[in-house]
Amino acid sequence: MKKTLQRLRKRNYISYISFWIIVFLYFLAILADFIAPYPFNKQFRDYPLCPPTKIHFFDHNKKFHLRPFVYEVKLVNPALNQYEIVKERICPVYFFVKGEKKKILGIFPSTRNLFGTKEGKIFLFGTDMHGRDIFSRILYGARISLSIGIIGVSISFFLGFLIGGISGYFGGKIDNILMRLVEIFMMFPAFYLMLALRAVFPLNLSSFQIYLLIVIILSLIGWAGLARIIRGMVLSIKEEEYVLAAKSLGLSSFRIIFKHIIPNTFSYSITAITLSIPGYILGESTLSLLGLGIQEPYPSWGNMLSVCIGNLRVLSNAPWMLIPGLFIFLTIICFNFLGDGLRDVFDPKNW
Amino acid sequence: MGTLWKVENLTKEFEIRSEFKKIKVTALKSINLEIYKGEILGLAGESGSGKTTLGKVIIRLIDPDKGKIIYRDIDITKLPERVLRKYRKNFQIIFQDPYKSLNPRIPVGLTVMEGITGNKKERYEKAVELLNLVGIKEKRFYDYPHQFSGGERQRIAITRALSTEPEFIVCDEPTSNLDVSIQGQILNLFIELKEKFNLTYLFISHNLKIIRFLADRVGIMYKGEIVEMGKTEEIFENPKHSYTQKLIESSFAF
Amino acid sequence: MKKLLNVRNVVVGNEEIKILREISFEVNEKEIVSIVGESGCGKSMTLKTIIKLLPKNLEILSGEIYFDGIEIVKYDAMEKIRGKEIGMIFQEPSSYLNPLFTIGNQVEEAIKEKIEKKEKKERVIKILKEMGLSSNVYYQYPHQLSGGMQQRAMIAMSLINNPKLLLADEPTTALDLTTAFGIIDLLKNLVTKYNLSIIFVTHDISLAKYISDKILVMYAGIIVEKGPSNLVYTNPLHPYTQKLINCLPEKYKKGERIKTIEGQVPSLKDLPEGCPFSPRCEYKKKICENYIPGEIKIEERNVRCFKYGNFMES
Amino acid sequence: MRRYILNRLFQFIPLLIGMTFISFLIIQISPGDYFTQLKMNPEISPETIENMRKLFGLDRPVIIQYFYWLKNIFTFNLGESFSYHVPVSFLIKVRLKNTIALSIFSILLTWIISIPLGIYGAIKDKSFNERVLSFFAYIGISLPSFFIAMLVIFFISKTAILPLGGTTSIFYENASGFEKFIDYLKHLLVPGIILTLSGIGSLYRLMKNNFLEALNSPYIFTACAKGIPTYKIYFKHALRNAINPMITIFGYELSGILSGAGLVEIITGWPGMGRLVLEGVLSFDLYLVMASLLIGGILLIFGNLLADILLALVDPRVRLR
Repeated sequence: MKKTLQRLRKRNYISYISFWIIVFLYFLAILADFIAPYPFNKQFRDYPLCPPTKIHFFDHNKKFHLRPFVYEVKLVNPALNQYEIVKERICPVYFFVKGEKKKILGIFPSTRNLFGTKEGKIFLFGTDMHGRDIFSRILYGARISLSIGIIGVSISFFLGFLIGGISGYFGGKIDNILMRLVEIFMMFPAFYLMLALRAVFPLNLSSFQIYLLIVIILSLIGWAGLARIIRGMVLSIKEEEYVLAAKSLGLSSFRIIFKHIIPNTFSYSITAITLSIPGYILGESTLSLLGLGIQEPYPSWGNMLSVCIGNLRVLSNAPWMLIPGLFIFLTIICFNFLGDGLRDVFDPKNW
Repeated sequence: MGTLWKVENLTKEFEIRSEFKKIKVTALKSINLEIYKGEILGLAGESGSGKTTLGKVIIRLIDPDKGKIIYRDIDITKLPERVLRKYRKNFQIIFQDPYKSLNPRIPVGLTVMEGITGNKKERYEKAVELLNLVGIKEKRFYDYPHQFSGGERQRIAITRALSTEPEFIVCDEPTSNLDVSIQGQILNLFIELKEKFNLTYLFISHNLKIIRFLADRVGIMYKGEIVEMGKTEEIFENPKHSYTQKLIESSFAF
Repeated sequence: MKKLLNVRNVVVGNEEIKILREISFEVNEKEIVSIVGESGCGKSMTLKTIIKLLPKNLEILSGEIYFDGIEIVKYDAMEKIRGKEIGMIFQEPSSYLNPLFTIGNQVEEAIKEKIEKKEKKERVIKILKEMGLSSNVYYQYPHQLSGGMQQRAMIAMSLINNPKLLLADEPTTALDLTTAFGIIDLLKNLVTKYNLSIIFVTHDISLAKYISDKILVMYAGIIVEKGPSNLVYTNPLHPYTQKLINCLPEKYKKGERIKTIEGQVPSLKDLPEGCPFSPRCEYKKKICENYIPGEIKIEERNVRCFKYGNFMES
Repeated sequence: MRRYILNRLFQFIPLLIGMTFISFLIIQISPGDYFTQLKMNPEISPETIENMRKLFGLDRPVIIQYFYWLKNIFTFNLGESFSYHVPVSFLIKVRLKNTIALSIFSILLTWIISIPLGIYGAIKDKSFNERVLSFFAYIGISLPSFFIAMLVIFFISKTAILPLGGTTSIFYENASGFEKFIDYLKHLLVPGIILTLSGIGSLYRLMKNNFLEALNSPYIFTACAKGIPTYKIYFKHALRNAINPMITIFGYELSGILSGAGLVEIITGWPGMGRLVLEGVLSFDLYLVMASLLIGGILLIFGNLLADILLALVDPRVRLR
């Protein structure tokens, strides 16, 4: 792991940075309770569609404040969602400020937040129509969007490895049948298949059920491609002369599979996994975006964007509503960079 | 000299699948062959003559369609892999391309150790000893295959084959990817090892000059059949089959 | 005999490595010259230098190449010479032929003169026949031909403009013995029929002796010995040539040990400072480790070795 | 050649059967059959329901039901939509046309743009311009298509240069044929551009890599050694060889395009199959959803077949063996 990172750093600095950005995003998601200044469902009825709060060091008298502060804002025109700052109300930003009661990681009870204000409100990315803090919702949404990527890919990879491995190692009729099955799954446009599978289940499910459902749907769609890749890999490695040589040394099939075949698929599969995670993140966002996935009030990056569909007024008056999309983009581009970098690094030719 | 291997009526067909149809290619057409203990049997022929397939089928890296393979009076044709594994240590193979025949992710020393039995220390010492024998120093024990030159890799592949203390080795064009100056070193090594370990070789090559230099007996293969077989000097001095004549003529024209 | 090609002190490489070092040789009209050596010694690179098709990271650093009155190193209209005056054939005809076009199309395209399509076709079919192929090959695609036929088609393609020089880069190595033999004889016959000179690259010194008038032996980017084929083969002067010939298994009887060259060909990235062969040479002296020997002329031959001349004592 | 195409057709039959079976299976696993919903509708008489039950063989064992369903499908009886109360086939016919128009439009546009860019990138490999292009390609690949759609809509809403939503303007009714066509095209433009933007990146990269690979091939060296002009080397030898793998991946690309089209349709309000499926899902209109899924699959099969035929036309190694 450490060696891989060092090589990554040397050969492909962008993917090295991408790796750390991804780690940082997961870190944010895990510690969302602590880092987010507000709970994801806390509605500030007086602040609908409030623009991002600016953080200042100088007040309007050009006086420098060592502790950064924000101004309190006031809704002046509810029809057009126009806000005005109240110049007199300077609200300093504090670290480890007291907030609502919650359990960090679901275990440690705490009332402290990483940062916040004692008076006034701090909305780093603005608020949505219900006056909920988008920054906090993005952090909580990251839990869903990012975890589905990992869990979904693990399940499909397990299926893909099993089916692709069996298909490649045994060959013949089994291979033929399994590969036809894979082709059938690949012959449906993924978007249609995703919606069709979703259609089987009722629309109103509990949020946990929906989460599971999304994972299952995405894995059902994703396994086929991975199975095909792994089958091809096993098929070619099986014929490699070093595998034949190991066989003629009289090694057991177990040893041949686990010492000679699987390690040689690792690098390739890690790359394939990395490059397919964006697909799962996109799948979840798409379903949630269309209102078929994670339901309000629970946030996911996808459903936070759903107000933007067909709602030109929101789009043009409150462009900060698009920020969750930027996070999806950032995550995907990092995974893409990382995948490309890993492909480079794992190639024995480049050692 | 006793008979080590006896092959009867060996036949193998391959299926090549194309978009339209399955094409059957006959790689081996009822081959009969005996290999005596302690000899070097040369197998010559052009590409596609089935010589490599024959080498692999004899030690059952590929299963034949028809025929019998008898090793020291044991019919191993139908033995399940589980049982065959006991015997596998007795016969080894060395491949043509030393760049493909070593696992790129395993240090060469460990590759050699895989074939040796005993406790860890014994295995290590034996591997070092064998590597020394072919001229690979102990300090390179944990190096990966890509850090070695072609000639060195072929030496390592030979060491791996020797590690199980075999009595028979199939050498499948072991020098044809090597430079002339390295080829000489490897051929010498084969001769030395044969004397030292009492080995029997099936030496497959398209290069008749090497076959004449090395082999006691020669089989000439053409389109899946052995068209002529006999003592090396006899074949080269007095080839009977027209294909053998043509082959020898074009090989020794220069 | 008229000189066709004259290569003078050519150095090829980049800041890091030198692939060819001070290469000098001549090719006369209607002559076959062989370049012999092991992999990575610069044989193919010499051909690519003459036709000026070096890989992007390499360039001709110094030296001159005169071809038929033109100085090629400074000449910048190579398209006029390539295919017209100098033809080239390769080791693996299957990958050097474009799989998507018919043989006819590919040969025809090489014709430089502006003539009518029908005339072009006739000319192509004529030359295909001269190479021992049927006229049907005109309509066929590369994958429908055997290796030997592909190589004949390649030769037809390179000779369609009646060039003066043919560069042959191991044209028989990938072929079967019996097929290769046919190609070699074809090439030998072409010399008189087409007034052609050939530079024939091979790793097989016996083949070189068989086909060529002159042999150049290369080692690590240097021509260590050059001279008439028979002399070089029967009485080699350079220690490397001697040992190379001594390596051949056909020189030995059964049961003998081959006298090998110990060690390995050095990698071009870390060449020894002096004579590149010195680490493997039994005659090595101090001077060999520090200086690269220059050419010394002995009995119609040029050798680069300190063994000759009076350097060894110093 | 004819044999090759017939063979490919023949190979698609088991695929097709498998696809119908999976579509059917999805209906089967869904809890309760859809008549449970129909029954709640007071407008439909119990007799009608009973008749439909018979028509679809729902009183028979599952496997028999499948064959009933299959038979109905081959007679283009895809069932009746319960939310629209019209045959599903009628709904699909209207929407399919729009989806195909959108897909073809964006495929053409994507290829027209990315092929020359790919060639340029390959020829100028590692230059500054190429690096900029590749950087943008990376961004294009990583931007979700719905996000691109939102950005484009945001831009359009600010400038209002193109119509948004639907296929026609208000004046459509009394416009001439040509005007109707132009109007349709105008409406097609926004979803078409969005789909193109989200597809260009990957296609550019593929084309660039293919062209680079072709340029590094031995036969290009031969062409150079023959002394033929550079433009001929690029546009005859390299281009032909670089295009072939592009045709092969066309099938996979098509899957992505249909999926992308579905989503873009929904976001931009283009009435295509994608929106139909979503409407079906939201109203639990299972037969509509499954029929759309099947049609989507069949479109893909046709796309793949087309790619196969095209490849055989341009590649003698496939055509003549």
